[in-house]
Amino acid sequence: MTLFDPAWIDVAILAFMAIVAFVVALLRSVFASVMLMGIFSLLSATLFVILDAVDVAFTEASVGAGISVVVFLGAMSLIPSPKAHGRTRPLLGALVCIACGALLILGTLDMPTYGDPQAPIHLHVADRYLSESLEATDVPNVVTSVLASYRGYDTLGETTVIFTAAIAVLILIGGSWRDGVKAPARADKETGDA
Amino acid sequence: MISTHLPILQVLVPLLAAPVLALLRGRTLSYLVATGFVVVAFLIAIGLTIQVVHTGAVSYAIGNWAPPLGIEYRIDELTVIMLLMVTGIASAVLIGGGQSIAVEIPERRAPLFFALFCLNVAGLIGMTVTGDVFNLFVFLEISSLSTYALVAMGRDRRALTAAYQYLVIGTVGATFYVIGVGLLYMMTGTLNMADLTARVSGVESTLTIKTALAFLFIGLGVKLGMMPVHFWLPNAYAQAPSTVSAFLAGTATKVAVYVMLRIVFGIFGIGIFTSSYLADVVIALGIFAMVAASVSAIFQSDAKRLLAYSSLAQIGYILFALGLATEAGLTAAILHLFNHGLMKATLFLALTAVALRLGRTRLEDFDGLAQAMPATMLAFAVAALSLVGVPLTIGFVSKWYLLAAAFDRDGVLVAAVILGSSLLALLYLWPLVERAYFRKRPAGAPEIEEAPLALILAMWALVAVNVFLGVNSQFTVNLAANAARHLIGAVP
Amino acid sequence: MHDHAVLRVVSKLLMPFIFLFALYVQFHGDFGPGGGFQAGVIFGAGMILYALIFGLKAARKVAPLHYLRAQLSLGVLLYAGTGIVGLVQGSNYLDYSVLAHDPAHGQEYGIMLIEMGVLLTVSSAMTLIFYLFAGQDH
Amino acid sequence: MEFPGLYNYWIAMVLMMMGLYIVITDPNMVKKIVGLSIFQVSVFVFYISMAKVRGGTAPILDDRFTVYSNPLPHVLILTAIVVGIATTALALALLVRIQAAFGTVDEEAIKALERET
Amino acid sequence: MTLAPDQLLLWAFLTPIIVAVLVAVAGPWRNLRDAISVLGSLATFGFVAMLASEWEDKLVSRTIADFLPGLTLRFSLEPLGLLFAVIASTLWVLSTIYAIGYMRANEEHDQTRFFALFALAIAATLGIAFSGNLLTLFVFYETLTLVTFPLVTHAGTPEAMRAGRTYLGILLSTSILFFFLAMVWTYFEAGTLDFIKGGILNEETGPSVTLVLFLLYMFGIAKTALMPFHRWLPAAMVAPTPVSALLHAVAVVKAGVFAVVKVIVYVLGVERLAGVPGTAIVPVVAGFTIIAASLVALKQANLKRLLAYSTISQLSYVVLSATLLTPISIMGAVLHIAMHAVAKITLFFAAGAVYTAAHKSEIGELDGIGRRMPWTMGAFAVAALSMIGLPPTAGFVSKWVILKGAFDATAWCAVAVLVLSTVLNAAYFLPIVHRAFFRPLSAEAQAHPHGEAPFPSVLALTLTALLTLGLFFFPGEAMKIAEAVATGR
Repeated sequence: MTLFDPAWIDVAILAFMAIVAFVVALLRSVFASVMLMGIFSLLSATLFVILDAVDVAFTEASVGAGISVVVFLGAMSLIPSPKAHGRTRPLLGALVCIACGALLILGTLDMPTYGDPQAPIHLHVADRYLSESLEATDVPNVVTSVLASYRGYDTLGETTVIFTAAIAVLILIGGSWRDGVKAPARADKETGDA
Repeated sequence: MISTHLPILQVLVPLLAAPVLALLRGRTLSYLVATGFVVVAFLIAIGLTIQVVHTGAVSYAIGNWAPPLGIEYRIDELTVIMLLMVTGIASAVLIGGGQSIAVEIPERRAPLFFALFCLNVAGLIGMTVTGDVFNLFVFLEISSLSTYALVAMGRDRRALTAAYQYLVIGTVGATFYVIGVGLLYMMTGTLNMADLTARVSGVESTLTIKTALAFLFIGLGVKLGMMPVHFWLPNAYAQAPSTVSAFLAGTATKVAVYVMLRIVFGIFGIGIFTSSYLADVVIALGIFAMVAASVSAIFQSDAKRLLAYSSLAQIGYILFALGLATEAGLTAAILHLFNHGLMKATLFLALTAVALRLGRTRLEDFDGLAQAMPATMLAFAVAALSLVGVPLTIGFVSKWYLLAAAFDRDGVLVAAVILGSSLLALLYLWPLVERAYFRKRPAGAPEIEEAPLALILAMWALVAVNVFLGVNSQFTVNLAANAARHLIGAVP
Repeated sequence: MHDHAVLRVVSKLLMPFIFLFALYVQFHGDFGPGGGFQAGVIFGAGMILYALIFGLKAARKVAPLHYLRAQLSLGVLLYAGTGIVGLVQGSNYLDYSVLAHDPAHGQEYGIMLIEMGVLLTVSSAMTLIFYLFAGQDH
Repeated sequence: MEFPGLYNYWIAMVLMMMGLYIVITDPNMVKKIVGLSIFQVSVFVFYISMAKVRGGTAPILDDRFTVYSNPLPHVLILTAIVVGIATTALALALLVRIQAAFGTVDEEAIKALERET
Repeated sequence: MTLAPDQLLLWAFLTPIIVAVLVAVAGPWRNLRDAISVLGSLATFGFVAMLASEWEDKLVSRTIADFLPGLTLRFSLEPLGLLFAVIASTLWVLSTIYAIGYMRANEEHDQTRFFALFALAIAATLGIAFSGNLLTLFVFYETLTLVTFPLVTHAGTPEAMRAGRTYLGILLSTSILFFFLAMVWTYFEAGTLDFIKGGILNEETGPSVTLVLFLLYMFGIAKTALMPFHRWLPAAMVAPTPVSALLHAVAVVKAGVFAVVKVIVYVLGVERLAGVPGTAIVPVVAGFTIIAASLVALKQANLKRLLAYSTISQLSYVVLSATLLTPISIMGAVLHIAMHAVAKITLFFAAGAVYTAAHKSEIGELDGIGRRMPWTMGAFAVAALSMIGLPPTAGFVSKWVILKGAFDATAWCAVAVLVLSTVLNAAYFLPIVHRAFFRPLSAEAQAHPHGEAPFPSVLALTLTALLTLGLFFFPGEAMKIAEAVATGR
């Protein structure tokens, strides 16, 4: 391992991401958290480029750092920032997270190492995509051919997910939902239970 | 010719209903369209059942890409049980719930509501038929997202927080599932279930594969309402619109259990399940749930919440049977999966009728209801007795197999716990029946009439199936036993 | 923001390029990074930018809500419909090989069509979601 | 174990848990969604790290290269990103409604309000 | 009409169900409705009688449904079941007649519901009697509990509801917790639940498991009202008297002891049980129940409650005798099921008749009532003699055999219990008879003149009293059946 091992870049970016995540956890300001979340996404997009996932990087940059932040800001313009408040169940949360993280790290010690070309993941299906897809689909971008053809059904599902989300947002805050706000308030008293 | 494409049509029909519905205006039209699509889906499920019973498991390669390259649909006995249940209950809920939806959902949102409902159905079916672990995640999200929105449609403002709570924990659960899939993929290089089955056995001894199992288990545990990660469930069931509660209670958690069966037994196999102590954990969680949730149910003041806790307890039974990891246990788990879905859907449909007429479902609202709504309350009473495990209903069949499975492995004590918990079921359900039948309507209570005919028909259709399969359980028991045998035999 | 002349002019100039870029991403997806989803997001971002600069009202004139809603559905229908063509042609669902004489060409057509469907749904969904959040009166 | 061994994975796992920690403990419901996003993005990082092959390039076939990274996780994560933004949008829409109904998005305050009714 | 025996079985079972449906339909026309009840009960009696006359040694059976794979809902006829069916169907005819008089005279509400459920209860009872395996028995046992619950709570008062909850709570919880558990366990051990002479357990089942199963059955079948699970029986006395009469002298309680004998003879096996140490616990508990219930009965001021405790005590005779595990004692148990039924129903009929005619339910109010209601109190006296076990009544016959069985088993404690309880029985029954016939009417009673109860009621109770006497003089058929059960033909 040399100082100039390209792997350092990954680790550096990941370290940056960790710092950002840590700051987000500490921050009280929701607005700043959202901005940092955008930066987090952007950092991850950079990392994805380094890790050869250009399509994912492109998408993460436009969605995570772009649309997502815009939607957050749009929502936050309707939701006033509340005052500072202590954490709920900080100990329990920490315990759960540490246990989960420990399980995850200790449980994966015998995983194939990073970048190992002989890992099973690269040998079975993926290998066939790389060798067969050009002939079968005439599309040199394997990600596209897998996305749209081999696993095109997943992508139909993905489109349906977006469709679902749009419909859901529409039904929740579309049209004249405010007219309905008063009615539930009355229903409240009738059906209230502890 | 069309019969070879039934597997994909099973998902496509409700899935395509959604964009069509989103283009429509008006309540009546969208109601009819949605109901039509869902009923067609039910008919397809029946066709598939006939196909599977006659010719055995069916495989369908989407895009004509041979698995594991492409995504495969795989339908066997276990799958058709779930398909029948999901589409059947969806049909019953839509057919019966028209009037209730009309009251609870504003006219302008009706088409979108039905679109979400169909998406939910499509998502659950997609989870059921798929033979690909990642495709499963996609459909899980379709059903989850639509569920969150549907729950939020409840009339009380607490429906919103219930939906939010469900969204957060549901997303965490789904992400855990994705982590598990990642680890699994890392070790095997494939996402196809059948292929995974073959390849997991090669890396069975690695820690990573066990960690993968743990994460898949927790992720699905959240979705199926496993105690102690259950807390979204009572709120969601209690606050959602009545028809949505009826549908969810009958299907959503059941499909999650089904997926767990598929993954734990279909992919990992009993060896890993039992050697990693997970089996014991599952048994313990199951027993904990059947006792703790039943006790909680006794103290509820709202019937919907009460039934929600009862669901948690019943899921405890299923988990327990699943944890036994024997053929008898799996048979019992699968049977109860189906049977409980049927019973709970009936009970919630009855509550839909009550909510429609009274606007609420508190326990005291049941006083004297049997006089005003005799057909509804009789259906409720039969389903309640079934849940307790009274003979000649499917509840008894379930209980019989559960006990037999318990005897097979753990002996008398556990069997006694199961029976004790079914007594608790009596304790929390009986007050409702007693109030309905043996109390008078409070003075000054508004005059109410019987539930609409469609709703009664839907309820009684489920009750009829309940009693028929309770007296003559060959069909379901054989399907379940075959399915269990296949699951057990999946990995030698 | 719509009283800043500079912003208005610059964004008006930028707008065609954004949509052009979206189309490039859409059709270049076969050869490089990109595809229907990314293009849809860029399309949506373009609309959002337009709405931010010229106001929601103006944006809604360009792309009314009910139009977006229709487009949202049409995208899914186009995607699923492409799959059904394969079914009707006697193959399995989502098999594009039957779309042309040469299976590989069929695949290409199929991929193009479904990416179009993705574009329609994603762009309208993004715009729609932004509209709804931005369009709430406080 | 040769560097970088499993470091990438480990850091990604730590990132996941930081996201999860925010989800569990932050009382602000908007912030929880931020945490959820961080959690999910970290999982994406984990997946994409799995896909990397040492010395490989992006999986766009070209005569100049012979070693490519694994395209399949990329495809999966593209889907997952979409699911993520869909969830976020839905959650925020819910929060807008919650704000309107309760006048706050603070978990504790809402619990208190719910107990009152 | 020539029906094959298995068809007769089915028809005997189906007739009450049809009656229930018809009664529900004919509800508004009460004469028609009551006529249907009577005719239906006669038809059922006819079918059972035909069965009895045609029945030979060969087993008649009929599968109704494939309930669970390997386990069917099946009817089959054997001597004990036949005896029980004969008792139930005979007494159903009489109690229907009686109930018509009672319900009309007391202007009870919801009579249609009452008669429909009454018929269903008989259907369930016949289901128990005919059951060909333990599962079928269990199914109808539970059905009987559920069907009779609305009858018990017929009054609908808070008090009745409380009593109903006790009734349902004890019966359901014991049957689910113990009976069901024992049944599944048995199935697990034996692989079958069919009733087979000598039992179905195989050699692999050890004595300790057998003992646990035995205890689970004995306490799980709480319809025997063995202490400490007896409280449902006095609680159920809030029901209208015809219900108490039929259900708590015949159907429900007899279903309990019937099931106990069935289990001992056909599931666990008498001989196997005799070889298991520790089974003596049950006769001890039964003996305790006999004495304790009799002592409680002594203190009762309410006539129906007294009868309830008397029933508890008498049921334990059957359990005691059956669990002594000798052929003669089994025979005694079987006989006592029949003999106690006719006498006890007479007593309940009489109590109800007194309530209908004089509106009296407390023992202290019965002074001189025998002179105003000679038929009723005469029948009462006959039945009381039977309870004590004195000739010339049916009770003497069964008690004699039970005593013989106890001697046979050299169970001296049991003999002592029997003797002591006879004394106690006399101590609480004879004063009532004495009071009714030999004390003068109270001043308050003289101010309210009344005669006998309505004719149907008096007719019914006279007939049952005659039956009580008749079974003393002609016990042959009953003896034959009991012997068949005990000796295993």
